[in-house]
Amino acid sequence: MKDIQIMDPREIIARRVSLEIRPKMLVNLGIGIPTLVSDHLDESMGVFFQSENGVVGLGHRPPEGMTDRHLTDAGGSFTSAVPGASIIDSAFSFGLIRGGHLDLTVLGGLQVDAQGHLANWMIPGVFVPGMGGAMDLVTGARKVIVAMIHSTKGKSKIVQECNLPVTSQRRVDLIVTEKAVIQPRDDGLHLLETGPGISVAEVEADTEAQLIIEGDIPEMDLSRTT
Amino acid sequence: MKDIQIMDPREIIARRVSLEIRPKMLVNLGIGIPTLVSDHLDESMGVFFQSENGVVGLGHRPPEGMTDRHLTDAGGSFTSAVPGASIIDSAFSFGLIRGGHLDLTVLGGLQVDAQGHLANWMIPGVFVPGMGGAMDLVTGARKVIVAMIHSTKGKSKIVQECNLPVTSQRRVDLIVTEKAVIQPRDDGLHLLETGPGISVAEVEADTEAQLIIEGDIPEMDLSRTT
Amino acid sequence: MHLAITTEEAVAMIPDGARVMLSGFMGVGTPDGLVRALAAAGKKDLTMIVNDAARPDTGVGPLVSAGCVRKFIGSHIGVNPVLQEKMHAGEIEVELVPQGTLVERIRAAGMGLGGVLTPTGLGTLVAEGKPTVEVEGKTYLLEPPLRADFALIAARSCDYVGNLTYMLSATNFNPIMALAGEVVIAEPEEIVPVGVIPPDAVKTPGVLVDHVIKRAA
Amino acid sequence: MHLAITTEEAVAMIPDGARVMLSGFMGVGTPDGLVRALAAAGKKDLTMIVNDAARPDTGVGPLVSAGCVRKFIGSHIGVNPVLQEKMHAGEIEVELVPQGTLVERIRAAGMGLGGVLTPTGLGTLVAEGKPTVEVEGKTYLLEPPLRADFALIAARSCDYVGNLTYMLSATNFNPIMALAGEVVIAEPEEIVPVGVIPPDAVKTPGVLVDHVIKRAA
Repeated sequence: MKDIQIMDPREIIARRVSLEIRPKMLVNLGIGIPTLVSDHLDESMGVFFQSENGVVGLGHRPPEGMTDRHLTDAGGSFTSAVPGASIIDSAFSFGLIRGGHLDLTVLGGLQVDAQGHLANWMIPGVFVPGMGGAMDLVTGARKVIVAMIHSTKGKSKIVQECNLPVTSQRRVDLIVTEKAVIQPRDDGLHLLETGPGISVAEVEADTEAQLIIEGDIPEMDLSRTT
Repeated sequence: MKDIQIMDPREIIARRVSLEIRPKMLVNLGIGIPTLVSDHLDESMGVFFQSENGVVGLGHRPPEGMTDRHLTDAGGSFTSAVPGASIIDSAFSFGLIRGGHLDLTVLGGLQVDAQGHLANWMIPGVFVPGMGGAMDLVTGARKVIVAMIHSTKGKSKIVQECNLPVTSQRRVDLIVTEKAVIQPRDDGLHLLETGPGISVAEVEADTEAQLIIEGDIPEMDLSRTT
Repeated sequence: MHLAITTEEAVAMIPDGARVMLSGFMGVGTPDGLVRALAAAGKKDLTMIVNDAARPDTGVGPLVSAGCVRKFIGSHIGVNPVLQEKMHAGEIEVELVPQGTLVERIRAAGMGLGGVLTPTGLGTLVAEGKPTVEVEGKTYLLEPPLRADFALIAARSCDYVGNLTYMLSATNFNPIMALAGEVVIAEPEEIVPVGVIPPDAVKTPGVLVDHVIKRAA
Repeated sequence: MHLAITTEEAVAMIPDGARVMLSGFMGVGTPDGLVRALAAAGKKDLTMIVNDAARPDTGVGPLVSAGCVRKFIGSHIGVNPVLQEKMHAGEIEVELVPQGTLVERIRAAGMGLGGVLTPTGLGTLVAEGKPTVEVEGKTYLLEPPLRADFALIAARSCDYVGNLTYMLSATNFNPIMALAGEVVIAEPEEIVPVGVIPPDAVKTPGVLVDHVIKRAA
């Protein structure tokens, strides 16, 4: 586990997301910030990481000279396998995802809206990477956490309604940014926590979507361990 | 391969069916007479036998003392694996069958009718073994041969219309009995060959369904090898 | 990591009336220890989802003979006269499903698919009362997913993560049923240390397995 | 038994305009020798069915860069700027399919199923113009099977029966695509004598494989 002195927004997000992970969970981490989450977990928790390309039990990137081109993660980077790892084909891998066997997925986002809909696979006319496994992950995982920087170019990514194509009609379970922890519910987006040193007013000012604020809102407790 | 001196009706049928098998085919043999077919094939043909329970490359039953309870055929009997055999699970096994990868299936029958429909899985109120893999085999195999004794208790099993529940709406490709080789086509049942020492008139007399007889009908040539 | 449990502890989890998938093909690849213990415990009203009824003393047979089964869902019952008798006497309800449809319905449940579109069974008794779907000009039978409260799995080797391997034709329904039980209980022939089964040899990842039966000492 | 053929003989079988499945995930588990030879042969108007566009020099990349591809069917094209450019220029048609739907559509084709009933894509652009089917009160998207004239497979080991094994994450789409090509061509890292691969280690039975590429001497 990393030291708790965290200032980088990406590390704040990764650390806060890591507190959502319970022992023995099967977890899929998306590319970018989500990848950082595993650094904050104790290996004794027995969490298994799955990647879309069929590794159940991803380990850390091996040292230079100990990589093998047959063992890669969903980004195509060299990885390793933990003791007890297994390999499955792509149909099986997405069966795990779609069939409710994946306890948690952590994904990046372009937008999340007041209904909890995530958009993270294309900006029409500008950037069309494709959905890869994201649509299956958001539709099928037992729990979906969006881990993203709160704003991009000064514009809130938490919006009243997505104007980008959504990834799924399923409502995500939690949004974690460096400024806030937000939970989409039937009646809208509930602010659960603020980021380190951030006030509720600042979160509201920096968020396009209407937030529901009930009672005292605590600051993220990043000193906690799971 | 067995000697060509064949008198037993079951051996006549098995030998005649074996002539339909081409090198390298993937073949599924049903229980009973179909099982005898493999005895008439030369191993150099490279034919692979598949069983519903997931063996691709069934061999002969091993000698006493060399059996293993983890290697059985679709009847639950001990078997062996030829060099190059492989094991697949039940979903994969029926994927091979339904997906058109199985070149030939040879099955027993209770009735076949003028439309080429096979009934082989139940006699309502009398005998209900269940369809097992038969419905998938008849529906999915590239070629379906029914191998059966011509009549049972003096009653023809080749009928104008099945009064037993059919196994599939798919027309079978060939019917082989000890008395005849019959091919179902759009216009009905064509008599292609007669059994050893059987006349066309005898076949007609012993067959309930109308047979189409064009030109001279040869006798089965069981001295042939494939 | 899983702490291995005893057969008795596993049997205690399974209530009367449970829906249970049992692997095996003519009794080969069936977790016989669990079957015997369930029969001895006198469970009642079980719905058994299993390829075939095997023989009275193999596969699901002992449960049928002991009167534990209310409903049988499978593809073949031809060599179990006890089941045939109980079926005719109205003691056991039998639902016959083509074998390829049975295994694919189980897979659909485990893999989050809405059902199976198959040509098998069209134009037969099996199709009666079932919806059909046309795709690209061809007609298919729509068969729904098949789930269970418990899946009882026979494995060759197992580690304490729950990773399973199978051996030869004892594989059959095991890897598919391991996808579709709400609770998956594996009865292995041996338990080996974690890291001993190569990742490419694992047929069922341990994340699918809830409990592992330890062998009698 | 299969007589192994050369990469050049395999490439000669594949005509311009063919529909080709190519395995691999970000270029890992892709038969690179076949890709390079197809690009060098200047094939035209190929429809490539492949998980992702990889990078310009990996996976399907060399075929895209060499102008061999008319249509790309896959789930991800984000790190291949050459494909993005050709797509925007109208040179390559791109059909994006969610990864889980893509692999299951290929499996359906290979396993004789009429299509895939999946919740994935409902309520998104992917669902536009597609039929939905309701099963037990839930709605699913109906996605048709996906076939190809050729499936190009990268294997770890192969024997002369055509049995294939794969290694670690180079497995990915290989075993599924091997089901769904009209002609299946495997490029193994090594060819071993028949009988050397244990039956339980085979991931693709040789009966599915039409041709095996021999290694350069």
